[in-house]
Amino acid sequence: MSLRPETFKSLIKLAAERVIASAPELTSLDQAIGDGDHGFNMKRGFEAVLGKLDAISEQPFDEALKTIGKTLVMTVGGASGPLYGSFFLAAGEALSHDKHLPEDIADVFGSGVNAVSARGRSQAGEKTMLDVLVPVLETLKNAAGQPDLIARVSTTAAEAVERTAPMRATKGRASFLGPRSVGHIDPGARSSCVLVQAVCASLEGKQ
Amino acid sequence: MSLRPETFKSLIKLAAERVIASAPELTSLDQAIGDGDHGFNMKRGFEAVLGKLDAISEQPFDEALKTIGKTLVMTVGGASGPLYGSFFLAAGEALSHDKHLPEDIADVFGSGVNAVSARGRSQAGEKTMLDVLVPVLETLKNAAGQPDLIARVSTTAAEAVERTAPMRATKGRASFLGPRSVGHIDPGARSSCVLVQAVCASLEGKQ
Amino acid sequence: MTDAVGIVIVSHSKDIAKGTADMVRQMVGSEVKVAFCGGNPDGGLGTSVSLIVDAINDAWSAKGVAILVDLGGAETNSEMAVEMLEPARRDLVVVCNAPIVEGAVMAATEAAGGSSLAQVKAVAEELSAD
Amino acid sequence: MTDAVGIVIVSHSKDIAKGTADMVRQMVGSEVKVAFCGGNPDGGLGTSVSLIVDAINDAWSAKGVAILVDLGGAETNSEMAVEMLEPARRDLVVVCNAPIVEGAVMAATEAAGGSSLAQVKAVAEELSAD
Ligand SMILES: Nc1ncnc2c1ncn2[C@@H]1O[C@H](COP(=O)(O)OP(=O)(O)O)[C@@H](O)[C@H]1O
Ligand SMILES: Nc1ncnc2c1ncn2[C@@H]1O[C@H](COP(=O)(O)OP(=O)(O)O)[C@@H](O)[C@H]1O
Ligand SMILES: [Mg+2]
Ligand SMILES: [Mg+2]
Ligand SMILES: [Mg+2]
Ligand SMILES: [Mg+2]
Repeated sequence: MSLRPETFKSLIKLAAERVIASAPELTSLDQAIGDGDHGFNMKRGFEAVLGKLDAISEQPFDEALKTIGKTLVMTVGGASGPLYGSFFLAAGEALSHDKHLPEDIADVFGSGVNAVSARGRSQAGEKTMLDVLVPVLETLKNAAGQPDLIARVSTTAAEAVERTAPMRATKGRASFLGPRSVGHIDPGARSSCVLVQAVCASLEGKQ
Repeated sequence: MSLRPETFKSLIKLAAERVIASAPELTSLDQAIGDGDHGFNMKRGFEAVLGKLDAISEQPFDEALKTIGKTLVMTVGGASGPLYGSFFLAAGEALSHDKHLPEDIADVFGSGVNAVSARGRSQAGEKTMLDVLVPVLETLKNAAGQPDLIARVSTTAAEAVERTAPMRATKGRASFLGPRSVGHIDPGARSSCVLVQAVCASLEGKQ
Repeated sequence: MTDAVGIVIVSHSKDIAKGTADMVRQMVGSEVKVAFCGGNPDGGLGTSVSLIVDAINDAWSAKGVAILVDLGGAETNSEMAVEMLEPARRDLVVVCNAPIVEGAVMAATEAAGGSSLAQVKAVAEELSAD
Repeated sequence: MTDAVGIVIVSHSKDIAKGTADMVRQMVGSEVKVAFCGGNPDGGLGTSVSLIVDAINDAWSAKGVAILVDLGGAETNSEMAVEMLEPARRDLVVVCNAPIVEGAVMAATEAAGGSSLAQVKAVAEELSAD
């Protein structure tokens, strides 16, 4: 089994559309503990990705992921831009080095997560997108090869978002709020969940 | 002997005119170790004083000095504004409290110097206007009652300006330059000298 | 709104002052009163005591006002402006020893949480080396 | 001019970036190359990697370039921009951990004295608490 170009294209398309559709929610989450632009930022970035979708889907997967990464870096305009950008750039780079989809998904995703952590000088537990990305990576490793892998990844992402609410932010703008960041879901965690679940939905064919 | 209102008026007028005339020099000194606005700042302040000269010269001396101080505070626009402003406000305040000109000149001038030092959290030796004001105060005390007091004050001021050149600035913008502030005369020291010498010239009748 | 310490931004540059106020407002919305001024009385780079006095009065809150300044002259002129306020207001205004942009964002975020003037000042000043 | 480290100012706000550049230029004249950018790709508050790349290239000096940033995203985007430079330039660019306005003035004044990139960065960072 190998990932087909059409599957890849519709997967990117769905992910972008879902992020764009969730912009109002992301913005309102960022209004509570940040500067209220995460929705606009992600929308700008993924609209740019959609604009290049045809070109992207003609590239080999590794190049396609790097193009997405570079596009996000160049268009998002918030801290999340270089973070998500680095994720896709590193994931593409992993594919350029003997990794293949779908079988090496955990390794490829792991490269992306490491890149976010390095770029953000952050780790899970700091109330950021990593609090979704890291648990998702764990599930990708632990449930590899299981028939319900996709469903478990989706559930993991949803649960991980909720677990950011009681956390106190120590990275990003929300960290300015100190203890008052507690009680709110992190906007970047939510956007990561939207992306991950869109990929799951696309792969399961329930678009 | 007591200071006559006409003498006071022509003294203020000459001081203001001389500062305004020295604006290009003050600006070029401030270009070397600051932001190059000291001439503009002092000119703006003393033009405002000149604009109120008639009103000022109808006030009692204490009120007149306070009006000058307040005018400088409101119009200079640089660090020197509140510093010179505080000098005149405090000198006026001293006159409101049983001090008289010319006999208490050292006390009145001393009140002004203390106010500069308090406002600027600074003292002599830091390459500022205080490096002229403090030596002038010393001469006012030491040579009080001497026939050549005025000449000695004038010489003190001129020499004190030159002594700021080898100093390293630790207050004001020039302090950003660290060791590179050495070798340049402090602009505020120069403007203090211009003011002091204008008063001396006016009192000696050599306008 | 009246429950939050007010924030005043005093820069040598009106652009910096305005941009900082924009960033602060993006972070705290209208929960905190923010006023700004910049430029000398001629509109060039510098500060103006009378504009600072006006800004303090604009951002006035019963909980007090925290002023953020950039370089030396802005601080000296702000301290002078505080002394020119009506006596009852003077003790409720502090000039923070903090970087202007970063300090203003920190101070405003803290103020939005309902903190006291002393807390707002302390949080802004955590950013400062001296 | 080519003997001085270049200065790049990256703020979320174009106004802050411009005002900071004005203040820097008033202090150091044209002895030091200064470039600035601010705003996200739509012109709102934020930063733009491609504008940062352009600013670095505009302020380019053989002695290197010091970047001053305001809050988190500006730093992350600046670091990203450095990595997007042609390889020979990357090691000659540093992002200073310093307050944007005060740090830029300090850095530029130090650069005007002919100091090295490391010295310029160190002087700017003296202002920072962490
Ligand atoms: N250092 C970091 N490491 C990981 N994620 C971060 C970091 N800083 C911010 N984030 C994520 O980015 C999100 C905010 O993105 P966004 O609002 O687009 O940028 P900005 O904070 O610049 O306005 C946060 O909710 C958080 O998940
Ligand atoms: N803290 C201080 N104490 C005493 N004098 C000072 C202080 N700071 C600055 N000055 C004086 O002010 C002068 C600079 O004034 P000016 O150029 O008008 O203001 P700015 O530095 O705000 O541009 C300096 O040359 C110095 O003499
Ligand atoms: Mg945001
Ligand atoms: Mg933002
Ligand atoms: Mg000056
Ligand atoms: Mg000035």
